[in-house]
Amino acid sequence: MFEKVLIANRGEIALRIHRACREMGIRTVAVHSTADADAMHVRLADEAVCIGPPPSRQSYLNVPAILSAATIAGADAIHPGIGFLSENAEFAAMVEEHGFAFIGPEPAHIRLMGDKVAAKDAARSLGIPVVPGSDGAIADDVEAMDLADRIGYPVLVKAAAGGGGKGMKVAQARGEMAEALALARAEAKANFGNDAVYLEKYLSHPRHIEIQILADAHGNVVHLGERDCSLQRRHQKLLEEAPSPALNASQRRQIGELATGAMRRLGYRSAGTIEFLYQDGEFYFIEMNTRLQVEHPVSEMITGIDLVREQIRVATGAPLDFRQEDVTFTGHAIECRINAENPVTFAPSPGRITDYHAPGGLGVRVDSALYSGYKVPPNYDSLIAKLVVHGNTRNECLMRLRRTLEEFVIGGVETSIPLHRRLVTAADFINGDYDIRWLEKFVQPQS
Amino acid sequence: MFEKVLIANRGEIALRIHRACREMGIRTVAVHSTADADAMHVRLADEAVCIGPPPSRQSYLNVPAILSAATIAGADAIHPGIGFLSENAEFAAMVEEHGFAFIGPEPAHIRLMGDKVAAKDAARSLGIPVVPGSDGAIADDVEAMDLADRIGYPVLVKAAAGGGGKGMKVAQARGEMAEALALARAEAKANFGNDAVYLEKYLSHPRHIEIQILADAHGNVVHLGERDCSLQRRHQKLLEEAPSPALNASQRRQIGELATGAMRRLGYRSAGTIEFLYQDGEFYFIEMNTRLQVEHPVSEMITGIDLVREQIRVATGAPLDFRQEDVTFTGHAIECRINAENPVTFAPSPGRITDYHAPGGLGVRVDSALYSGYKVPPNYDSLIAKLVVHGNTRNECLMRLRRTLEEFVIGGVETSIPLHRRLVTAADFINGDYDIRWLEKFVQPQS
Amino acid sequence: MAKLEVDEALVRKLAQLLTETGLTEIEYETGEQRIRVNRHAAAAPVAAAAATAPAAATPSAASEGPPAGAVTSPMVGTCYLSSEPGGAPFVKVGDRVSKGQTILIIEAMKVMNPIPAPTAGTVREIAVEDGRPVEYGETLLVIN
Amino acid sequence: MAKLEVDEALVRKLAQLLTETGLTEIEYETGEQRIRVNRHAAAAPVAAAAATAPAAATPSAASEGPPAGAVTSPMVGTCYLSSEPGGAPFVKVGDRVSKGQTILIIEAMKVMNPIPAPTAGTVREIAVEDGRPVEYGETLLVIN
Repeated sequence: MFEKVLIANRGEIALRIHRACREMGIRTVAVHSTADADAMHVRLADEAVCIGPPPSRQSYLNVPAILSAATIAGADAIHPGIGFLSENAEFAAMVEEHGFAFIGPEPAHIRLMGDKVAAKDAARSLGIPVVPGSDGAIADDVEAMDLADRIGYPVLVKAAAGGGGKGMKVAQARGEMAEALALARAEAKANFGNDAVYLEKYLSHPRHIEIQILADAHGNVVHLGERDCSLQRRHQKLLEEAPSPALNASQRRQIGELATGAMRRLGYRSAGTIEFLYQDGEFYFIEMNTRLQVEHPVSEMITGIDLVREQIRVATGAPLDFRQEDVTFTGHAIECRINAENPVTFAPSPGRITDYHAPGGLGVRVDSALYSGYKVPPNYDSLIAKLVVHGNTRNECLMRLRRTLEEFVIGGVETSIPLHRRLVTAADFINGDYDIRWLEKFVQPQS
Repeated sequence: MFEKVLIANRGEIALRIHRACREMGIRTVAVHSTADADAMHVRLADEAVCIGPPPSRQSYLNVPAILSAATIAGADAIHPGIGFLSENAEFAAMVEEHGFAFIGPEPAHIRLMGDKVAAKDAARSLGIPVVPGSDGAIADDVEAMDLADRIGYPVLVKAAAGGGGKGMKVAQARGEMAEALALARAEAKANFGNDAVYLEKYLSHPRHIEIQILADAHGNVVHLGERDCSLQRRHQKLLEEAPSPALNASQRRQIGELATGAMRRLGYRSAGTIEFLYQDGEFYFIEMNTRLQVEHPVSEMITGIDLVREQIRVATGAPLDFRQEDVTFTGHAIECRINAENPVTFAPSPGRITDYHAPGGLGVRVDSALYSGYKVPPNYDSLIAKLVVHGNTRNECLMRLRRTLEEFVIGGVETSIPLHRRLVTAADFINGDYDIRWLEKFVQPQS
Repeated sequence: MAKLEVDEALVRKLAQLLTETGLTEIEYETGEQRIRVNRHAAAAPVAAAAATAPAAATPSAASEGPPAGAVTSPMVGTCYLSSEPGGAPFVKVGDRVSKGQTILIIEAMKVMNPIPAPTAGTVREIAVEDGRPVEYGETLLVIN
Repeated sequence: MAKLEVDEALVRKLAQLLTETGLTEIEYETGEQRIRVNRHAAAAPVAAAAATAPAAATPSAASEGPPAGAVTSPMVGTCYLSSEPGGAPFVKVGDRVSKGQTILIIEAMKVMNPIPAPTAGTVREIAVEDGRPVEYGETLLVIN
């Protein structure tokens, strides 16, 4: 077991990792920018090293500073947390070259999944379903229509050089193909100087469903079920739940087995998440995150498995001490991401916390590095707290969530709590009837 | 289901009941003394009624005031909480006479178990083992020695009119009986003017183990396993855990079945706790508490069952919606009672809370009505917070407890947190090797 | 639960009062209704009108003393200003009362409890309405 | 974990310093050791010397500015006062230095980084020891 772990991150996730270490009897080293000298994980850690000024590039992304801190503190291992260097394959490789253990996957797997095209190819070759479409630019309308017939309507015609929604047209049926192709080509030419287009199956109302994977260095792979993260605004998740209101046990087992089989073939190690779009009973690979996720607590709440502890254990080379059949799913869990931002305009709201009171009681977990008097720095992500609630049923969980949102007090900055309070009374949410586009409409100002 | 419940209590347990109500969609009425106008449950309740001045007799024990408050608020039911009127059979009867539901057992069962002699007789007749001994005063030495042979040494000779340890002698073997009887009689005569003595089996190193019962009005009775509450100082529990380090699964099932069988025969309704002394594999009935207990959260943490919710449900007449075979025990839970008192002298320490920061993260539950700026009134019990920690194993639970005790901040008053920090590093406690006398020695000032 | 109705005008009025008086908080509770307006912290939590989360160190109105000359309720119950429905009130604003004279009745647990004037004086204000519930310590009327 | 040893005399000394200076908190950290004494809140939590729980609104020493004329470390690393073990130090207290002159070396990731004097002046204090780790922003020496 490691004696001392350096936590190369900040905020609630640094505190999360510190807690797991303490509970394993491992000493912790906090590294921090000058803006975070008073952060809770810095105060609680066994040792703290200031590694640079507030800008992330000079501190939390400063590889030489972090490795130097690990050297002078005599750490055995480095946990990269979430964001920052957590999906930087070069960092992971350097950590290992300098003789520290990297608490995460092999650098090669980080690199593979970091390249969106290579990742999609890898997924396909590992047997993970991807969104069907043309492998590259299509030659002509005939080829396009033949392909569209095979993958089924509606289809999306997309500029190969595109982005930002330009050069994208939906064809609902064969009769619309000629026009869609012509318009997409024209927009592509006008916007990108290149009229090459490709085809993809169009998903009109997909959910974002992801599978949590945990693997050791000995070929053992388990999944901890899925998380439904469809409630997103500008690709930022706001609330996640497990299990998904859209899946049944057999679908869960099916996609779980598919994911664990693929990871076993890949030889993956550590925690990881395979993200899918899900519609009409079918899963389509989006990407794989080769790290812990912000929403990992909902999986922990329904399985009782401490993901950070397991990451640390497998990084020491220890085998997982449970098998898939030992993983049981109990009840329902929901996480609210509480950001320091205006709940209507989403403008960031850094500043000093004048009051902080987290809800308590049965089935309630709060992961937050806030305390009364703490100053939320303007330099980093606006996530300041995660409220995670468990109940024996989804309804019990929702009622508990509503109760805890009433109790949560964060004064001094604006937060997304009022938005969450509004969200938990929305009929569609209560019914579990939402897709990845639902939240964008919900947060639109009423006219 | 009830529309509105009046909570006839204060502090963390009033908040606990409020939370259960909110999660069931039930409106709450807080009643409070003038000293508690700023209490958290008063602030969170749907309605609040001031029922009297600070002394409990004029407020929380003031039956007419509480019933008047229930009338003017239009409550359907009254939850008595813990302490105060919770084991007052006359109050329970009056609540029902005034047309409110009493969230607790039938008044007759409260009355029965409130009378220590009648309770012991009832236990015996229900098949619950009691401490063996003479049924009343013994006639002479020969009778005493014959009886002692039957129940086995060591035995305790006790003054029938006694109390406070006076007129109590232990005989380790037959040879010590004559002297023990003579001394006990002499002390009894000198102290109480009555030399009648009786015999009881002497337990040299018992543990306090109690069984949590839950019963509905339809004859369904389940148990939620045991709690080990041996860590007591002056009969005040300081830390409780479940399961007990001293029991195995078969002993748990055996005592659980015995307790549920007895309660089924009694026709008991609602939550209740049967307390035992346990030594050398044998259980001996002490008393039954016909109410919720302070330490109920440890049972909730290992079973996932919300005891207050179930109390409310069965009070509406609903049947339990699970059977004994549906109750599963997962992992280990420990509760620390955090009191506003000096951790060495145990002198009460009321006052204003200058800082309050509860620990968070996986497996951590805090039940507390404190907040920064709250003033702990000097009029009531010193219990201000319950830290409840769950882990998959006892060791994981202990490590987590240690971590959370490091994080817990309560400023402005003295608390028992330093004592708990010391306790969780004590080898005997870590090994689960303690009885009901262990803590008294542990808290004795080192000379 | 029933749909929540918010009295916008009342909120605006209290907001203006905050400005005029320089107060940071006003809390007002009558029967089942409670309103609290606060201009202290930017993000003061208000979950629902009736479920106000605890704000640090802001004593509620209940912990402040009653006005001088106030007669406060010695019990929880229902307040009656006359001895029978529709009858003449025991006292009116401006009346002279002598010490010990019954000024109103509080019904608690079906018992009618006459409340005597604690001192002689003139009734300046009657703070309660006939048939309305009163809490312990609530001001009933003001005599001086 | 190793047994925690508390330097009682140090605690007493800092406690006296608090009294003498009127400070409310002193935090002191060297290498793996940290001590913080605080006379702000009656029950300031100290779990272990190295695991001090967060107390409200008490900024740590790290957030205060360095003294005037201080040269602070531009990186994390190990500080060397001479170019080779046992060699003559680059500077001594009392030395005149010119702007740009190497005053010490910080080793980070096996690279020796010479640290130049930011201004000309006299070395008033050398705040670090040879071979000791330094954090970003830590005062190395004082020149004026």
